[in-house]
Amino acid sequence: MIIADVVVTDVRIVAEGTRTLTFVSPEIALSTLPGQFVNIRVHAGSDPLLRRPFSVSRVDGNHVEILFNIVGAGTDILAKKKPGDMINVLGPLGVPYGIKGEFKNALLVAGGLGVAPMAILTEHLKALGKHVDTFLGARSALHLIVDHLENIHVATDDGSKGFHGNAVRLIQEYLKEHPIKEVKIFACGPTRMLKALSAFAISAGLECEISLEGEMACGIGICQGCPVERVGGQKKYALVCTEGPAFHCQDIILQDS
Amino acid sequence: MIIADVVVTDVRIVAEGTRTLTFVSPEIALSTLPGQFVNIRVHAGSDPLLRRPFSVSRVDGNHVEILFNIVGAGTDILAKKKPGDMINVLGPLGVPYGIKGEFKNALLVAGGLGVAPMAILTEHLKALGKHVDTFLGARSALHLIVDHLENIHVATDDGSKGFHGNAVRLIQEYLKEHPIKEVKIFACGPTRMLKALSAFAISAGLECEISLEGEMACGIGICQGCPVERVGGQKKYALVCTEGPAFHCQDIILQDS
Amino acid sequence: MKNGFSIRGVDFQNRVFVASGTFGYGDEVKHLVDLNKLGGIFTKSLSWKPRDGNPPRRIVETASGMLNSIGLANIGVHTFIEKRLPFLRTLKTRIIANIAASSIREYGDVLSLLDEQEGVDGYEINVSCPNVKEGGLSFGTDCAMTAKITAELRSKTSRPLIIKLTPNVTHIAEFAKAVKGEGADAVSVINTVIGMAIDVKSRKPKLSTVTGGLSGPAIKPIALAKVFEVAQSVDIPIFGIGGITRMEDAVEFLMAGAVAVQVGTANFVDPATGTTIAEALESYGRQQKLNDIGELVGSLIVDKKSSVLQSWM
Amino acid sequence: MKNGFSIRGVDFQNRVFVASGTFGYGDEVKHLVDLNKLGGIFTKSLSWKPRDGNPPRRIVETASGMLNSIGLANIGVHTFIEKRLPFLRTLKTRIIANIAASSIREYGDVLSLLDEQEGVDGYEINVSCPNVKEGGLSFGTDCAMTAKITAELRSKTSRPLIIKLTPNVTHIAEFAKAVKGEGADAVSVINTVIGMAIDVKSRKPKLSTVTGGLSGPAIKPIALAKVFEVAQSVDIPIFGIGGITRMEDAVEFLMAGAVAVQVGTANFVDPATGTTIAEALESYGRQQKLNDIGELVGSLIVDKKSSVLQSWM
Ligand SMILES: Cc1cc2nc3c(=O)[nH]c(=O)nc-3n(C[C@H](O)[C@H](O)[C@H](O)COP(=O)(O)OP(=O)(O)OC[C@H]3O[C@@H](n4cnc5c(N)ncnc54)[C@H](O)[C@@H]3O)c2cc1C
Ligand SMILES: Cc1cc2nc3c(=O)[nH]c(=O)nc-3n(C[C@H](O)[C@H](O)[C@H](O)COP(=O)(O)OP(=O)(O)OC[C@H]3O[C@@H](n4cnc5c(N)ncnc54)[C@H](O)[C@@H]3O)c2cc1C
Ligand SMILES: Cc1cc2nc3c(=O)[nH]c(=O)nc-3n(C[C@H](O)[C@H](O)[C@H](O)COP(=O)(O)O)c2cc1C
Ligand SMILES: Cc1cc2nc3c(=O)[nH]c(=O)nc-3n(C[C@H](O)[C@H](O)[C@H](O)COP(=O)(O)O)c2cc1C
Ligand code: FES
Ligand code: FES
Repeated sequence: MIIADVVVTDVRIVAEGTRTLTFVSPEIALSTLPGQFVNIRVHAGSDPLLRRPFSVSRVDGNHVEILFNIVGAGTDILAKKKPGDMINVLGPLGVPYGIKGEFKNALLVAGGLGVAPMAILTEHLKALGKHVDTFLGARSALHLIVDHLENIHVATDDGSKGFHGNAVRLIQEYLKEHPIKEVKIFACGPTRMLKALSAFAISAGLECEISLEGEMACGIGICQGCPVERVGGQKKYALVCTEGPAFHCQDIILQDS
Repeated sequence: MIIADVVVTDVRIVAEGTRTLTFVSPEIALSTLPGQFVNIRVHAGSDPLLRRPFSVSRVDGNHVEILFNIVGAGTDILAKKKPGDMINVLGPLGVPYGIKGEFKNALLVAGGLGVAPMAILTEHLKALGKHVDTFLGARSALHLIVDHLENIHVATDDGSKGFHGNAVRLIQEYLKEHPIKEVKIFACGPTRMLKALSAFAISAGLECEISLEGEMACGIGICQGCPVERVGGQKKYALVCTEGPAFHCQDIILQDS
Repeated sequence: MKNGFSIRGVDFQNRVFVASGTFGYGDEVKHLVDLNKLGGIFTKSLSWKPRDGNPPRRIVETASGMLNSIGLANIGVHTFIEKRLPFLRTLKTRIIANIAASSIREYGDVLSLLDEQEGVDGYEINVSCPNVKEGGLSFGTDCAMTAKITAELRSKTSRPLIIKLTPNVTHIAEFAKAVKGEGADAVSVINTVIGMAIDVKSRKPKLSTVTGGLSGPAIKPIALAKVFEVAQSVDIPIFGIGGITRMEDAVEFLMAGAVAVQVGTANFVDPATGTTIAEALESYGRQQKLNDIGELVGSLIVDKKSSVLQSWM
Repeated sequence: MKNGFSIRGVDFQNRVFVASGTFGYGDEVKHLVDLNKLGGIFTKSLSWKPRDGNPPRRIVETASGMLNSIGLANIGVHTFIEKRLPFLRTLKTRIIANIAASSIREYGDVLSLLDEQEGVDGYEINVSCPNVKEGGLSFGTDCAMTAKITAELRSKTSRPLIIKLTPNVTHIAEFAKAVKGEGADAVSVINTVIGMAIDVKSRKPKLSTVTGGLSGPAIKPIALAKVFEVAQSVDIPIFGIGGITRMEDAVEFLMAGAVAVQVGTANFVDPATGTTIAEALESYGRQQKLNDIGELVGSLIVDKKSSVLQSWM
């Protein structure tokens, strides 16, 4: 984990409303594992005040890439960065997805920008010899991001491409038709999707890790600001930033939001 | 007086640390008189919160130019504007210099960025057939801004160009050697300079208008935030934004700052 | 859809007002703003005699806010009546005269004089003023004194009487309760928060009066909590004030329990903020399919569990 | 140049500390920050038993600030002693244990247990906690109660006892006076300011507890005014806290009368803020040719006239 000013090398639009931002950091590039995130200070000013967390979406040499939509002041400032601008980055942070298990078939499920960690995850899974299938849900064909992914199955809300519906329904349909074994699901996306997927995975007895989002003040465990309710155990809450963002779906209770 | 989003057409460095910013506004270009200012909202965010006041330095067709140094968050944001960016401008504001008097010889005295209103002032004075001499004080030769000015006499703090000293001393020396009549002085610059110049002008019996700076919240007379002490009269204070920024030097009492 | 509301029989055409001291006497900005689109204008505080106000420096920008120490510079109630009221009378919006004073008697005198004038639709009482009799301690931090001013003024007018509360107290709801008890028709929540800034170079306070009043977006969370506190414990109409710059801010205040809002500091950035919000609020109401913007007032959904959660900090 | 100072015989190597609840127990950031460069670490509030804290959502960003409603989630004093104190003991900086409790008795129990441990250099008492006996009303807004806690704890320890005051009261100086009277060695000024934010879409409060504590640059002017108020009327060492992000902010607090400062929210943006400020403050002192950074404390030059200026708002 480092904290450093880094140089932005590229900001580009990759799908309707979605951008990638690439920066140079040998340390972060070298040490990031799939599912980990970086906490970015978008400017030196005091409003917006806090850092913004983003999953590392891909690593290429010394270059680290994140994927984002403009949803507020912080991402708006990020979108305006130009090659050569500096940003301050803290990372890599958080507990990565568990990719070293016994399973053979990795099923990646991403809703919307939940696709962010899937490229780096795919790369690491393949390096371990896992077979990867990817189930992408997007609002429409224009919102799809498919770069560096494997065996892509698409669902769109408006039916403009692939399955007309969401990614959870898509993977359910898929597994009905392809009863594969030694499976592990890796998911990221809106809470509602993760809830539905968790319910399915638990009922189907499938191993499933989900990556959570949640407001964070620090990203490093010093503010206690990012609790998620745990199942059983002594402690009622886990911290998303240091005990997640990747959790086994049966270990936590997702709130309605 | 209008309030409008306008397009920036140019930002450039014109001297050590000093930039001009040019924007397009037919209304402001048409109606601005010398000594008036515009109040600029440098971004849409809430920090920095308030507008920033700048003298109009020149008008060229529909184009309006201001001159500034980076001294804080607001000017830092302005300096980063690119052609095509929008800013929100309120203006023109304030009471202009009185240029229509009987005098024949206009003596312009500017210290540092006090040179800002001198180009537009020169243009208007010349249109009225006045003879213009300009006394510029700057930190060094590198800090001098001389564009669109007439009959320039230079003083620098470090003696790197012209008279070694300040603009007030320079004009005093000049008037000793050139006892011209029907004179009016127009000045802008740091408070300390304006104080010294006012003392000189009053003792020498010369008509003299000075343009003041002072923190402003609104620039349009609704906050009462910008008082300057008046000499005599019923009201103790005048508002710099609506009763100035140009004042006859004998009408106000400058505070030490 | 219904936009307006009324207090003590006086109708207001919508729920977005401009706050005292942040809009002059209205005429300063008449070329920039369609004043008739406002719910009403709260005038700069008026005292019996004109007041010069405090020496410079009066204004300091702070993080997402500003400090002011204007010292209630104002033209005095007589000049107001003679020079400013005639213009204000021509407007199709409500005029609430804000009154400041250094004694209970002065409050009464200013109000009584205004009460003889047409075109003044009500009063807002600025109690964040030093009580000369008590060595300059603020009336507004003394609950009994605030109640006493209210009682005194209530006896002098049948027009709407709004008491503007200061946030610089431990339990603002007690003050609201007290002034309601004395017949106030509404409260304005909040005036500025005491603050201070230092110029490190000169080692001097930035404001000539050392401390001043903090306003702007920085205080919005504080103001909202104060409005909520009052709304939860006292049944009195509340004008919500503090850091409002956008329509969504206004909606937050309404949901927390304000019947209307006042826009303050944002006027310095754009004097049309109030009218912009008024229009946006109307569109929002239509889009939400409301019959009355008033349906938003106090509409905050508070989970029962939250009230038993311990508010450790 | 002298950097340090002492309270009740305990030396602190410099005047820049990290605030309770904003730095964990120190070890979370040991790879990012040279902890030995701090004047000291105020731990997260410790209660007798571990506390889960409040349900999400606990954090809301606001204009130049943030609201929190952590609910004092902490590992409890026993686990602290067992698991965290050993690491903290190895540091060359001072450790002040911050204590939170829901009864006077709990405060005493936690303090007494800590008082048996080596490596705890003093106590900061968080009185912004709900008093269970009084139906959850905060201890810290009740002056007599705050004094009582102080007296009780004073009798139990000879280590430095620092009372952390809440800004959510009318006259904070009265609280400082009261705790000084009961033997407190210092006060910390300020804890967070009560605030609130609403999610307009869902019509719900953003925080699970409805209201929370506002911190960050937005509150700096408020904190500075509170420090100044205490410094003007009570002769007691003050730890200045609130919105400090830069060396200049720290200097403002010292000039206003704080003997030292605590960096809070800024740690979330950069946990090295405290050490950066400590270093910058030392350079500043040298550049100003001070013999002792302490020369800055209370060095504000206040024009005599300002004190008679009326603070109308
Ligand atoms: C572990 C983690 C990984 C993430 N990865 C990505 C990613 O790869 N791509 C991406 O686009 N977004 C990601 N997010 C969400 C992203 O952090 C927010 O979209 C972003 O902070 C919004 O900032 P803003 O200023 O534009 O929006 P605003 O709404 O103005 O932000 C206001 C505040 O709310 C917080 N916030 C707003 N939305 C979210 C959210 N969805 N999750 C957490 N905090 C939020 C912000 O951090 C900020 O503190 C991730 C969040 C977490 C916690
Ligand atoms: C009538 C008038 C005309 C001006 N004309 C020019 C000009 O032509 N060129 C130019 O460079 N500057 C001019 N100034 C000063 C200019 O407004 C400030 O330099 C600018 O506001 C600084 O903003 P900042 O955010 O960069 O600095 P910061 O120091 O961060 O600003 C903080 C606050 O202080 C105020 N402030 C800071 N310095 C000054 C100052 N010198 N005068 C008034 N307010 C100040 C800002 O407006 C802001 O509210 C003028 C000021 C006035 C009142
Ligand atoms: C410069 C300035 C002057 C003010 N003058 C007055 C006043 O004369 N009377 C009054 O009751 N409130 C006055 N206020 C307080 C505002 O009406 C309002 O209550 C406060 O600023 C909070 O709202 P805001 O954050 O929207 O500004 C003034 C505020 C400012 C910033
Ligand atoms: C997330 C968070 C948690 C906090 N937890 C505690 C705490 O446990 N005990 C305490 O006394 N103060 C706590 N505080 C208050 C801070 O110590 C500090 O007094 C306050 O945040 C103001 O300083 P700042 O503006 O620099 O953050 C907490 C503040 C924040 C933001
Ligand atoms: S974000 Fe601060 S503890 Fe997780
Ligand atoms: S700046 Fe507001 S009155 Fe002059």
